[in-house]
Amino acid sequence: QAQNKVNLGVAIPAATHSFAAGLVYWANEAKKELEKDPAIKVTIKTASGAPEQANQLQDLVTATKIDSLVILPFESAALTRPVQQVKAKGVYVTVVDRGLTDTSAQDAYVSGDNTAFGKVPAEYLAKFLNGKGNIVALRGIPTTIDNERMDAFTAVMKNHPGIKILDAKHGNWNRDDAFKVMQDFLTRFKEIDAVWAADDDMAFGVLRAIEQAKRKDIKIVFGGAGAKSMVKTLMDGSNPLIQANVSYSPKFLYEAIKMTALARKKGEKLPASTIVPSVLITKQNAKDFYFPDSPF
Amino acid sequence: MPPERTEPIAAAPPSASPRWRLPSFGPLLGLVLLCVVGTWLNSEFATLPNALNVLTRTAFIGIIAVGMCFVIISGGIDLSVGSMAALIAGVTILLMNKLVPLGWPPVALVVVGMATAVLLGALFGLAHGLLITRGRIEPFIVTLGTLGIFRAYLTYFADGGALALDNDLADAYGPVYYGSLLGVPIPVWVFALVAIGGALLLNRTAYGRYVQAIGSNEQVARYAAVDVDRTKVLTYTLLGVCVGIATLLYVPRLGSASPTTGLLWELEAIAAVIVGGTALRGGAGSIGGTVIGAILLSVISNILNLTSIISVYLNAAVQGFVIIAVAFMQRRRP
Amino acid sequence: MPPERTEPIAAAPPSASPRWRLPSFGPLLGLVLLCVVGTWLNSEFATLPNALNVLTRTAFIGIIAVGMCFVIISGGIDLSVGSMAALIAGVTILLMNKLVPLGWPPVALVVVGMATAVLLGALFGLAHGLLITRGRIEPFIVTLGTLGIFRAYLTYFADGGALALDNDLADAYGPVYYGSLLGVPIPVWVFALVAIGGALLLNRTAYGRYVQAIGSNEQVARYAAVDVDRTKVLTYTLLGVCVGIATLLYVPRLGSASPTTGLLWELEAIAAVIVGGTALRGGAGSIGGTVIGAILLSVISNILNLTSIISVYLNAAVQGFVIIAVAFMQRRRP
Amino acid sequence: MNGVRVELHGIVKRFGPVQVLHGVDLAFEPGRIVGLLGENGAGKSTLMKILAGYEAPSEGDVLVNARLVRFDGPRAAEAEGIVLIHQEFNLAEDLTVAQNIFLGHEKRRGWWLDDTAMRATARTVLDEVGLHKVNPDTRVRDLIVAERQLVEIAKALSRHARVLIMDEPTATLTPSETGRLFELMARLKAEGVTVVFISHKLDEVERVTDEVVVMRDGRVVAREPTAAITRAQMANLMVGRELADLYPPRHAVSADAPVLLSVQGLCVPGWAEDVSFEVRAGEVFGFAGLVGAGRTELFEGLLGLRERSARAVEIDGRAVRPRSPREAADAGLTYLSEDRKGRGLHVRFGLRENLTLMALQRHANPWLKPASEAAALEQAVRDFGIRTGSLTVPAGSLSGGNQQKLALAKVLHPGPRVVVLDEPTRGVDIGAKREIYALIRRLADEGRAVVVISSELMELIGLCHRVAVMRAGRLQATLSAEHLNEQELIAHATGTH
Ligand SMILES: Nc1ncnc2c1ncn2[C@@H]1O[C@H](COP(=O)(O)OP(=O)(O)OP(=O)(O)O)[C@@H](O)[C@H]1O
Ligand SMILES: Nc1ncnc2c1ncn2[C@@H]1O[C@H](COP(=O)(O)OP(=O)(O)OP(=O)(O)O)[C@@H](O)[C@H]1O
Ligand SMILES: O[C@@H]1[C@@H](O)[C@H](O)OC[C@H]1O
Ligand SMILES: [Mg+2]
Ligand SMILES: [Mg+2]
Repeated sequence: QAQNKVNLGVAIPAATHSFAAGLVYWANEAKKELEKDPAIKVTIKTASGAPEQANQLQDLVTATKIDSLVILPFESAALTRPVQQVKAKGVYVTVVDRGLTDTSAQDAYVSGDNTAFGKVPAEYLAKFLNGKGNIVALRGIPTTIDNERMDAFTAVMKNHPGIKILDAKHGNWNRDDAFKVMQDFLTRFKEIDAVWAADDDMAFGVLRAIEQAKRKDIKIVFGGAGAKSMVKTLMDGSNPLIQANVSYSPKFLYEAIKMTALARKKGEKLPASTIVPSVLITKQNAKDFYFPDSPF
Repeated sequence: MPPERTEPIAAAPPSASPRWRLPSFGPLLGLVLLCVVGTWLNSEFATLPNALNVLTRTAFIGIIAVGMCFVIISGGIDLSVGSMAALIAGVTILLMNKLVPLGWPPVALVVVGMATAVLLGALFGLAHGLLITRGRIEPFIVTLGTLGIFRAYLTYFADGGALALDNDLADAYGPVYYGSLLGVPIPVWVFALVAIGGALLLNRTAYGRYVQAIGSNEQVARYAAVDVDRTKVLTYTLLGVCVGIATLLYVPRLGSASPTTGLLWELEAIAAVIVGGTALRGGAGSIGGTVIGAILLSVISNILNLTSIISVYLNAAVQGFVIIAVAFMQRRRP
Repeated sequence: MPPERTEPIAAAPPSASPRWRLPSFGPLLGLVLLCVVGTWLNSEFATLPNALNVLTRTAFIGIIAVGMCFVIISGGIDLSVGSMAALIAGVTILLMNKLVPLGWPPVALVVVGMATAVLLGALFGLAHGLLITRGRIEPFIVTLGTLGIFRAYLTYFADGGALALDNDLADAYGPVYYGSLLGVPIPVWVFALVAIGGALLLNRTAYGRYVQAIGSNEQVARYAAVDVDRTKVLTYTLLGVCVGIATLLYVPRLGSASPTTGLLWELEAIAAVIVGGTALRGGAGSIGGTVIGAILLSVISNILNLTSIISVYLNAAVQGFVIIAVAFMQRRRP
Repeated sequence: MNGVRVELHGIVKRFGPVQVLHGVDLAFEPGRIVGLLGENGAGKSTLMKILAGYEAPSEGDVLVNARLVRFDGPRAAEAEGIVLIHQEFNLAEDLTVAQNIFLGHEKRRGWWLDDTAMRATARTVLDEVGLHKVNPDTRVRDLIVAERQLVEIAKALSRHARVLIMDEPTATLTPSETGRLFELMARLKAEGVTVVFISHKLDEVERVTDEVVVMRDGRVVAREPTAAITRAQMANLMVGRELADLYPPRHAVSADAPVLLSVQGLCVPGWAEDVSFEVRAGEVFGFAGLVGAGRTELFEGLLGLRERSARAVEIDGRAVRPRSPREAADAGLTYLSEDRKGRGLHVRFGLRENLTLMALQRHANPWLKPASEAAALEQAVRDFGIRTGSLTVPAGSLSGGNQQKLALAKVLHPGPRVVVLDEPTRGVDIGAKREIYALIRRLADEGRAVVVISSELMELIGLCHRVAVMRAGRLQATLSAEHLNEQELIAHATGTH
């Protein structure tokens, strides 16, 4: 079988919070492993904005002369054209997580499941509360994925008229912002049964705010994405408020890079779409989602 | 010419005594109005716990803003404070965690950590001051540079993720943020002390006088044998110390530091100073105004969190409108 | 008057005439050094395609920086340009998408969109100018306020997500960013035109002289019968137009606008101006320096993209060090 | 108190390629008042800045009591008792009067500033210079020019100088303030202080000094006991040739000359009340008054720079209501401010940029024509006798008097029909003064209306067809040429008529 040389570029958002740090970590893991093979070269670029990522794509093509690209677009719509340009130059493109608005610009798509990211906690909480209770929600940075998650969450809750979403505000996937928002939720609502913090970083801030206010009405805090420390808490059962989580591991990037590199080396194609499901994490399966070396 | 004819020179138009100048009217009025609106929108707003929450979370920015007020009055600027806070938090956490195996009592480690925070702040501020005076580089550029440098190093140390404080340490350190004295949270006390200290320093010491003189007219200050370079270095160092103090209060809150820690604090701190009535061009300003400015900015987002009358997407717009409106109330005379 | 009293005027020393001041030496030297390093690190750096790539992507910030240069020289500041660009992009996209059902040829829609972008920019700039002059509010506060307002409204229009340009329109609009003329990409042409126009305006028109006069000493300018308010309003409007032009080039590139569009562009644009040797306090400055400053900032990240010798976490640190180093080379004389 | 003897030996000063002092030797004995005279740009201020530690000499030595000293700044000179009162003010505008007086010399009690003591001392020195009603807590920003000058003097007094250098302290003062200052100088002299007095007002020099030193082109050309020399001789020594009559002959204004400026019932709240006057083409109209009479503010109000109201204002026959100097200039009126540094010139700009700023359109088509601007500058340098080493220096590096000439050239550049000159000869040497008088006369003869606000009564008397006297914001009297004399003017100005 033909053994091609592979010059692969990886373009991902910069490590501005834990999840993104996980991406960087997994990308470097994949690079380490793949580059044991002298025929494979991996170049990783991180961007702190859509235009910067578009610039990096140009530079990867023009100067680094990549033949394959794995990209987690900073933003779906904004990167669609730049990726199209890359593909037009004959580069094989795998898109991860945030799909392009025009799928013809990609060769393969490996994704997390943002709908499940909102649906799984909604269903869990509905069941946990027996269809009755008050929930407050903390959303991420205003983005398409945040919208997908929120929509999935509220869609489930429509079926549970006894559950009331008191309010949902943006905690921006940030511990500090989540802390403040939660403090004010606690001031404002005297009866809260459950909190959905759509990211574990935010769940962290929420827990601190609850602790400080010494509030006993809240029975559960549901985070998201399966951050290392939260999975650990779950495993140890060390915080009664943390009972479940939903997986959304940055490790899918690692899979995507490896799959792409190996397939390219063999001259094969990837399946057009691979979905890495988001599943419920509980004390039972927690250890499968625990990666102590990753920053996430 | 007959000197006995001299008319006494008429007094200049009544001018407010600047020595203990009250925080100017505009921001105070703005704050009061805002509080009225807040109470009207949600009765929980006017409760003591909420007030203490707001004051406590204002403490970080407020303390930094006090230091920033000096820098701005001296005619300078510091864009790096948010990144500096993040790096100080990160290094402090790393260090404390590293010292755990020594088996010292946690409280001792916490004290070491707190001292480190202040020391680091002072060192970073000193570096700014020296680059600006000896290096003769614009403050804007120096601190734009270190803005990137500080945050990059934190990200590097944290491997892009979060640096979390060891659990036992976090427990020992917690009271510094969560504890109270006479019913008032520790950060509020510290904020008050820093503000009072700042006001005394600015208005009652030669150093404070020199800061104002330099900002008003550097050449005049130089001619008056004010040691301009030394005063500036001190001013940036002082701001660094304020950042250190803010950080040592911040660390116990979440017990962690990440690349998003302190993001945009520089803008908030500068905004607090300017909303508080200090002019960006320097020369004069008030610590009282700065404190009110900082509180005012927190209160806006507190009110937004306590209500849902407006799309969450528009929060920033409301803040923008309020800031402009407050500034309009205290606008300069023609 | 008796001319015989006049002393002969000594031959003018090699003059520091500010009219056609060359971009000062520091940034230029910095840029050249950086290019040498770049070539040495990666031979692809010094190729024409790479150079054109860099210039093309500098165009947005560069064009905004030209407008910003006027505002800073006049003694003002505009923090809102990034948010303004985002909102303009969003509204333009919304409008163009809305017009699709009319069945006009895509090119016509694109022209409408481009005109809208410039017009909106001018309107926003005008609003800033009026708030600052008539409203007598500090530019820092006005534009800090609109920074929040613009971005909030974009987020609102985009429902928190992204606004994407209709596909057919995107195809029709694409050439504005991706097309070339005589081998040079359109955005580079536009950038060059804006820069040349800006330089002429600043150095060769009465308006440009007034801008410098106001920044140097507003009071003196007012007494010298300069229409200070009008000039300022014009200056902010001009910056708005520059933002509009930058945006109309930006839209075809990424074909979308979202709450993160244009984030921190204000800092980049101001940095380009200041790195280019214009003082933040106003009064004098150079468009040439600004252009070099903008290119220099892009080149740093280009070089970082072309090499992997440094942890990605430290990119921002490298940028910080380079900025400070460049500033050091052109530091003020004591 | 024991005095000090200071000596300057072979002082040379160069600014880049331009040499402005050529080996000056000079000694000052304690307990004497020495007048330092010289044309604008002769090097007086530069020499004194060297003596007081503000500038370092390029060559030469400074000796105090026969001891060689090297000042690394004004503070070092102050330690030797040498204090300079600047020609251009040296005050931080955001600070208060008391804060400025003690800047760098704060009184302390332990760590803290002793503001009470400083305010009290400030009060005393302010009283000494006659600023009885100025509160030490007033910000300098809120003071008028003459008050700032007096604060500068008060500040110097508080330093207990043994050598006190006054660089044109009376340029903005009216006769009564000047008289008080002279009493003060006499007292200091009696205490053994050396006073160096720089002034272009030769009558004052004659009145107050013991001897005069005359400089020309960076050299000392004469030193004489004041009693041994006449004013005319002083002038001749400065200029290097005979000076004819100071004031050009007055031509009568014809009764049917059009009224170019008509002001009816102008009020500037807090400053001027119900002021009405008319100025005809060809007329020079003066404004006299004490410091604080409101003359400056009256015209700032007229220009729209202050809140004001008026029944009617006509410029060049058209009813106008200027809201800014721009609109006034469009209507044909320009104004020269008394505050050269704060309102008159862009000190960091070049001479050319300053000169053409008020009439830039004339040099644009629409592009600015540098050649045309340069030609205008050469013309102005010739017409106004601006002395400068080079045409490309920033305006701030001109000597004080030459800055004044540039400022004057600037407001006349647009060719206004009506021109208001506030202290037009402030800091200008006697030779140049004569030329400015001739210029004012020529402007009038060309059919313009000229308003001159001046603290120098002789100037108003010598120059004007009519003089209006203001007191406490009101027009007290308007005297025509035949009734003009000092006693009359002072009587109206002080309200003792
Ligand atoms: N910083 C400077 N740079 C260049 N030239 C200077 C500078 N300062 C003074 N000069 C020049 O030195 C000469 C002497 O100036 P100086 O101010 O001493 O004159 P002066 O005798 O005080 O005049 P005036 O009566 O107008 O105040 C002038 O030609 C002036 O332009
Ligand atoms: N009617 C008034 N009542 C009280 N104070 C007055 C009045 N008019 C003027 N003043 C005082 O006089 C000062 C204003 O002086 P102004 O500049 O108007 O005087 P001027 O006539 O222009 O004098 P000059 O130009 O000679 O300094 C202010 O300090 C002001 O407080
Ligand atoms: O950064 C985001 C992460 O925090 C969230 O949980 O999932 C999506 C990511 O892009
Ligand atoms: Mg002088
Ligand atoms: Mg006056």
